Amino acid sequence: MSHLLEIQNLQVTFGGLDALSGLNFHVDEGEIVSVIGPNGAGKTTFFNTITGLVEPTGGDILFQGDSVLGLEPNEVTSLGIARTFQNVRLFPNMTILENVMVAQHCRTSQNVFGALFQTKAFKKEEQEIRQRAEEILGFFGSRLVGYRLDQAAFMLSYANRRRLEIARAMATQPRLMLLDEPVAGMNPSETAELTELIGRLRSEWGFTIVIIEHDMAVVKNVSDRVVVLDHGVPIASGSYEEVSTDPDVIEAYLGRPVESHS
Amino acid sequence: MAATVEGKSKRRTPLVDRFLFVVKVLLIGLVTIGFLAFIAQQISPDNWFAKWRNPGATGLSGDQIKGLVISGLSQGVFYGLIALGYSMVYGVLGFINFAHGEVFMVSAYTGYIAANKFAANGMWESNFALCLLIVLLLSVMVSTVTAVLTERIAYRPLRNSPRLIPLITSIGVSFVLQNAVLGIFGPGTQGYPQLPEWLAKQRSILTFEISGIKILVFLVTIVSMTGLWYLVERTKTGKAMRAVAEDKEIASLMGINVNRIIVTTFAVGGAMAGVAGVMFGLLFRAVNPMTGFLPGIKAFTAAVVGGIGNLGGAMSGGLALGSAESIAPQLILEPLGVPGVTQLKDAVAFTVLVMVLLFKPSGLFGERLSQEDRA
Amino acid sequence: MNTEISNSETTDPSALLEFRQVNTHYGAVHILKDVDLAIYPGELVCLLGGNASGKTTTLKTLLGMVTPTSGEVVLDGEVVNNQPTSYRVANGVTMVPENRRLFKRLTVKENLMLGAYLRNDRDGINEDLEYVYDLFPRVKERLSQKAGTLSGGEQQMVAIGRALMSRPKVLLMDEPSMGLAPALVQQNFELIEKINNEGMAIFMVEQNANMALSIADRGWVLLTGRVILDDTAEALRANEDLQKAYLGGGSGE
Amino acid sequence: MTTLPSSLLLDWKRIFKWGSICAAALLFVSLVGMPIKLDPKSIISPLLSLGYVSLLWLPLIFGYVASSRVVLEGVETRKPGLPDLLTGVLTGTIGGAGLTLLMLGIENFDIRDPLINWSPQLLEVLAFGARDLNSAVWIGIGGALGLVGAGLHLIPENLRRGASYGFFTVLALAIFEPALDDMSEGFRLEWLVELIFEKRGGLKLWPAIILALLIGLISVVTKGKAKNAVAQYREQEKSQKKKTSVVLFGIVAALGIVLPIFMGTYVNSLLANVGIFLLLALGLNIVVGLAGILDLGYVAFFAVGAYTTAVLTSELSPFFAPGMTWVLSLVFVIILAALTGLFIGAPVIRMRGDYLAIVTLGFGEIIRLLFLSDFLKPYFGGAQGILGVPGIDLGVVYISGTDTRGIFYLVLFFCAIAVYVSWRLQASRLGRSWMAIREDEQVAEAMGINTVNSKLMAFVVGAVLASFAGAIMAARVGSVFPNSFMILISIVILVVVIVGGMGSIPGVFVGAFVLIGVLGGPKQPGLLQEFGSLKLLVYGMLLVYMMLQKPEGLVPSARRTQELHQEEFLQDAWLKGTDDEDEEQTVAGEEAQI
Repeated sequence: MSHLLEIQNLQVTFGGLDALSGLNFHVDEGEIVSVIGPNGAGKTTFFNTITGLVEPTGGDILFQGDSVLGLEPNEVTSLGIARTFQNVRLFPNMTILENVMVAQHCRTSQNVFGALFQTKAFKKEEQEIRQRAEEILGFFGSRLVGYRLDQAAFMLSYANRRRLEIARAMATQPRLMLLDEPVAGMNPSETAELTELIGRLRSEWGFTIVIIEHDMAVVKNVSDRVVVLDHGVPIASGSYEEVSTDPDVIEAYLGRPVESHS
Repeated sequence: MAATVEGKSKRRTPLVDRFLFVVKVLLIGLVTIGFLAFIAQQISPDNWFAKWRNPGATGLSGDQIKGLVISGLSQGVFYGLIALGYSMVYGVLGFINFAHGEVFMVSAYTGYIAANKFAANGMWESNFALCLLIVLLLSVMVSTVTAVLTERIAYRPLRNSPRLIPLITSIGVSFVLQNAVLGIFGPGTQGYPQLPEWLAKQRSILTFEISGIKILVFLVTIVSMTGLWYLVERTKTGKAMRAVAEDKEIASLMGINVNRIIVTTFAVGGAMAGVAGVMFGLLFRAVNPMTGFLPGIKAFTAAVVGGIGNLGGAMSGGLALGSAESIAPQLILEPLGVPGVTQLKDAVAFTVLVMVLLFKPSGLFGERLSQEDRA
Repeated sequence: MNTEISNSETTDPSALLEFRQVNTHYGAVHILKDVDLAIYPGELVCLLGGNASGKTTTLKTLLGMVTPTSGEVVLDGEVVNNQPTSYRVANGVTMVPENRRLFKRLTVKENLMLGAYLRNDRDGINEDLEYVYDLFPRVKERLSQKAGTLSGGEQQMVAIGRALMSRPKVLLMDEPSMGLAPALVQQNFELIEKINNEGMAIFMVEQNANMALSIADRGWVLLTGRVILDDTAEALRANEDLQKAYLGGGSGE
Repeated sequence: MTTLPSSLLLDWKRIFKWGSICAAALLFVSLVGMPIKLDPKSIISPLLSLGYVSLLWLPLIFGYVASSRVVLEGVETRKPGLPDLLTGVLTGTIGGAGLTLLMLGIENFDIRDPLINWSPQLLEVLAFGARDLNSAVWIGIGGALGLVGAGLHLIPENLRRGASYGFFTVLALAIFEPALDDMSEGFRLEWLVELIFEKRGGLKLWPAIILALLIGLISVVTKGKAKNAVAQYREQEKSQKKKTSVVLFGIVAALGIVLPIFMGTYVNSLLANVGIFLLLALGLNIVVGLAGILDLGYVAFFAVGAYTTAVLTSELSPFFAPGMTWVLSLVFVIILAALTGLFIGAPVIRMRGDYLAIVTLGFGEIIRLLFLSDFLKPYFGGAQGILGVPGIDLGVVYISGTDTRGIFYLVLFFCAIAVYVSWRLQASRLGRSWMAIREDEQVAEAMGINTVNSKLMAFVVGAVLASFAGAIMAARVGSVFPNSFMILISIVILVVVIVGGMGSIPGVFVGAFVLIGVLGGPKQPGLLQEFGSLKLLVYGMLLVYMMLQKPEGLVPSARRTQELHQEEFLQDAWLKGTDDEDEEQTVAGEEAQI
């Protein structure tokens, strides 16, 4: 069977600089894959290219066997790829509920006509959108529901913003979810909790997940497979144990163990 | 829960893009046909192709074409000088200072008042060079102060507002300046005094017939451009400007007084518009409160054509736009059989803006401002 | 210069940078509450704290981007409450910002020279340039390159070099490990230690408490705008409460 | 007084700063010609004219501003006292001195050449019509007004409110005099109008004083209950709020339908003008307020609507004159407007907000220039335009262009449609996608929203609404000219939307009635006809002032307020304890170490 996502010889150049040079990568249905690598190794560019925000200069991206090259970001999303952003980009002035409702845009279809004449189908769809949004928010426990539903997103704490961003990605009903540093800036207990949630995203909701992360604890806990990028090419790939002992990876990314230093 | 979306055609061009493609093809087609018809006309006015859309075509003489180029370029110089201000403010603050055209108008008005006072004393004729220098200095001063004051009053409090708010404010400022001048000096068109003979008369340079005042305009422009280039590229202030343009917070961490640099930017832009204002007055010898509006918008077009944030680009954009606006009606529209082409000069300028943004949104000479840079 | 570890109990007037009972407000919200801090020559001290504990406000107050509502900010014996950032930079304090924040479209050399923006002593500037080149030979190779094209590690060197160009007495480091790859975090801390060994006083705000305390001399812990712990790094590392609450990661704002 | 008590030390720098700004403002107002042009409009006859109001309010306001002090949380503020009064007096004095100097200047120098208002006429106004008035009197007036301004800080809050209510009542009555005069006939209340107003215009002195006192007293007695009611309304639950809104809307609608019957042609023609601009503003509100697209060429759709109607209905249309009825032509108006919306929208839709603004402005101009040009003259009549546009035959009634009441009802009907459309769309999938695009377009796209389609839809809806206004306009005026569609109109509509409150439907109503009703449209006179060419200056100043002081508008939408005042909202939440602090760390993150 073909891979859920397959990337062949992907190249991206910015003003003469190679951000990605000949990247090959794949994810299978139901996997959790971590992508790690030094700053500037092209990890976020990699996500941006998959989701159509950046046009690659060469190579191909196949999702469920079909190329997604040249598609607008919204088309990529409606095919079933959702993402979060490294620097949390919510719709800050929309309420928490609205943030999740609006993300169902590509799974719904009512337009001006329905809204103006308040057709049955329109009302039914609105109801469904709302229900689904509440269901998704309920996944994060009591933090994002209740009176918070109608609170603007900018009122949320840092950790809750990250959670809401994941909820919003879930609302697009993807098959593949791309998480860009989901625990950055979180404290240890929040990190531990989110790590567990990521596992449940797969087991309960059936998402396939690709994560970019610097926190090795998270990488170690959630991933089936780890891919290390450096200068736009994978330098190692395999289980966490294999990768973390790879001398190239230690050299380029992990550095010497911290303890030996002090 | 994971949705399955299958059987959908995945490679499709959005309708909008197809429409835009048609528009682009049409535009290019029109321009090409018009231009070819023009060439046909030039070869022989009796050519069927030339007569196809415009039976009365006569073609243009070489001198006529040269004249169009010169008048286009001299118009373009103003767009370029004003565009510098747009470009600099956009580079540093990231918003379009819609009121910048009005700064130009204010300078032209100051020039008119001062020049007429001199003319009333007879000094304008007897001691033209000195008068001109004083008029120029005075006007540049007034326009600089206007630019700086608008920054202080209207834009500084909005430093951290959403992007469109300063733009809307600047529309208001533009309205205020226009109507204040109208209220204070009256609505009529005011005339500059006569130029001395030696400046008004036509001269021949490299077979181009060009009036002395136009030569003066070009010279003054070259001098001011050189000064500006030196300021931005070679001085510490210029380096600070570029730093502020990129990251205000970090610039202030370097000890740069960000407010002062922004004021300097407005002042320099205002001074450039000031130079343009006086030159405009001398060349066209008429100003009214609306003088700044169209040149202002066209100068913005020029800034976009040249790639906003790029100073050399702003000047080249101005020259390009001026020439296009002067030449295109005769060269492309007339052969297509459009009557009264000179009326469509302004429409041509706006069409150029739309075309540039359609074909090359970063401008002809623009450095690409990536999303990260602006975020 | 010597790397002398001062005891936190001293009220030595030789402090380079000092907070005396500083309070700040953000609108109606009280952020810093009676904060006392002091940094002495040659020290490497760190400020730890959880989310919204006031770490960033502390830095902004030090640099004059936030004015305290009461209390004194003392720089080298002089009260600078009402002095702008530029004055403070000229008088010996500067910051290496979180995420480096270089001027990406300017060259490396221009970035370094902007660090010396307030200085006019040409010889001194050249001297300091040489010093930075000595510290980071790789920077010297890339002088005419646009800063945005450097690798993460090189950018970090330029950021530190740029800060050094103002010839500071105290160097502030804002979250030097935030969002960085492990190897880069390590490089960063090595650089900090190296500069500190050259005699530079360093004040570091960090969420990675373990890492920070491993190289610091002293540390403070902020909780909702109040300093709740103030001790030597060693003692802090041994503190059980702290172990429980903060060590092993921490959190940003 | 050997030692000055420290409380008497004045902040001279501040006094000088505000004083000179006040003087500059007075000079500006004088030289722009406000006192002269507005003098004919009498407020209290014969004491006070609008011309004098334009001067007198300045020292008062500056006295008030100069003597107000910043209240800092946690820092004790001194009670306002003598030093503040002195500050006010001195500020006003400096301001007044500016006018004194101006009078001396006009007497002794003649620089009328560039400054058209540097005239004996101005001098006469400044000297209150008296020939030999000492110019120093303005110093006194300035000082006195400054004192009053500063004194406002001293009197209790409710008295201050009372005074301002009284003052604004008188001002409003005077402004609405022509309208009241006109209405009185319908209500058979001529006697009341005669009782209050002088024949030559302006309130009579005693009625003015009595009314001011009455209203002032009422406001003192009610102690700002109105404000509380508004606050209460804001706090209501969603469903409750909806009910109240419906009731309020019903009342307004009923008034809108019933009142015109009692009004004369003057008020009705005024209302028809307001209505047309209101319709335009409601349309632009969808584009700018809801979708966040700053369209400066909105007038283009207005023009398309007007020209389509003119060509299809007028017998005098030069090229193609089918002579349709207005209602039938409306179908084509809708289609053509939608197509123009798509045509203009498509190329600009991917541009960044500010570029889009300028390019749409360019399109607006291109369309006007094309209508004006010789090129299209055979089709649209060039500068002469198209004449002979007939009235509107609705089958049951025929509304001619001069039947302003009928036009107003028609406009009202279309406004109702516009309100309904805005309201329904806002709470739909499309409305949410607009919101998301306004917030962060790139992310909206990454979340699966087809931003191009959503934005184009906003363009089209806005275009159709504007074209309705154009169609009505053509029938009302009976002709169309290219120069009725200047960029100016786009900008005036934008000002209406912004002053009222972007994204807020009640705000747009208030904006249209206050601005177009009182000041007038670009070419249409309002209640204050005297403003004439000065009204554009006022529009510009209002725009700048609103952006600086109240960008959310007079009647803001809740969301817009929140967008522009995030910090305050966070602080409020913090004070109320409903903010979202990160949870306290109770569990150590055992595994978080590398």
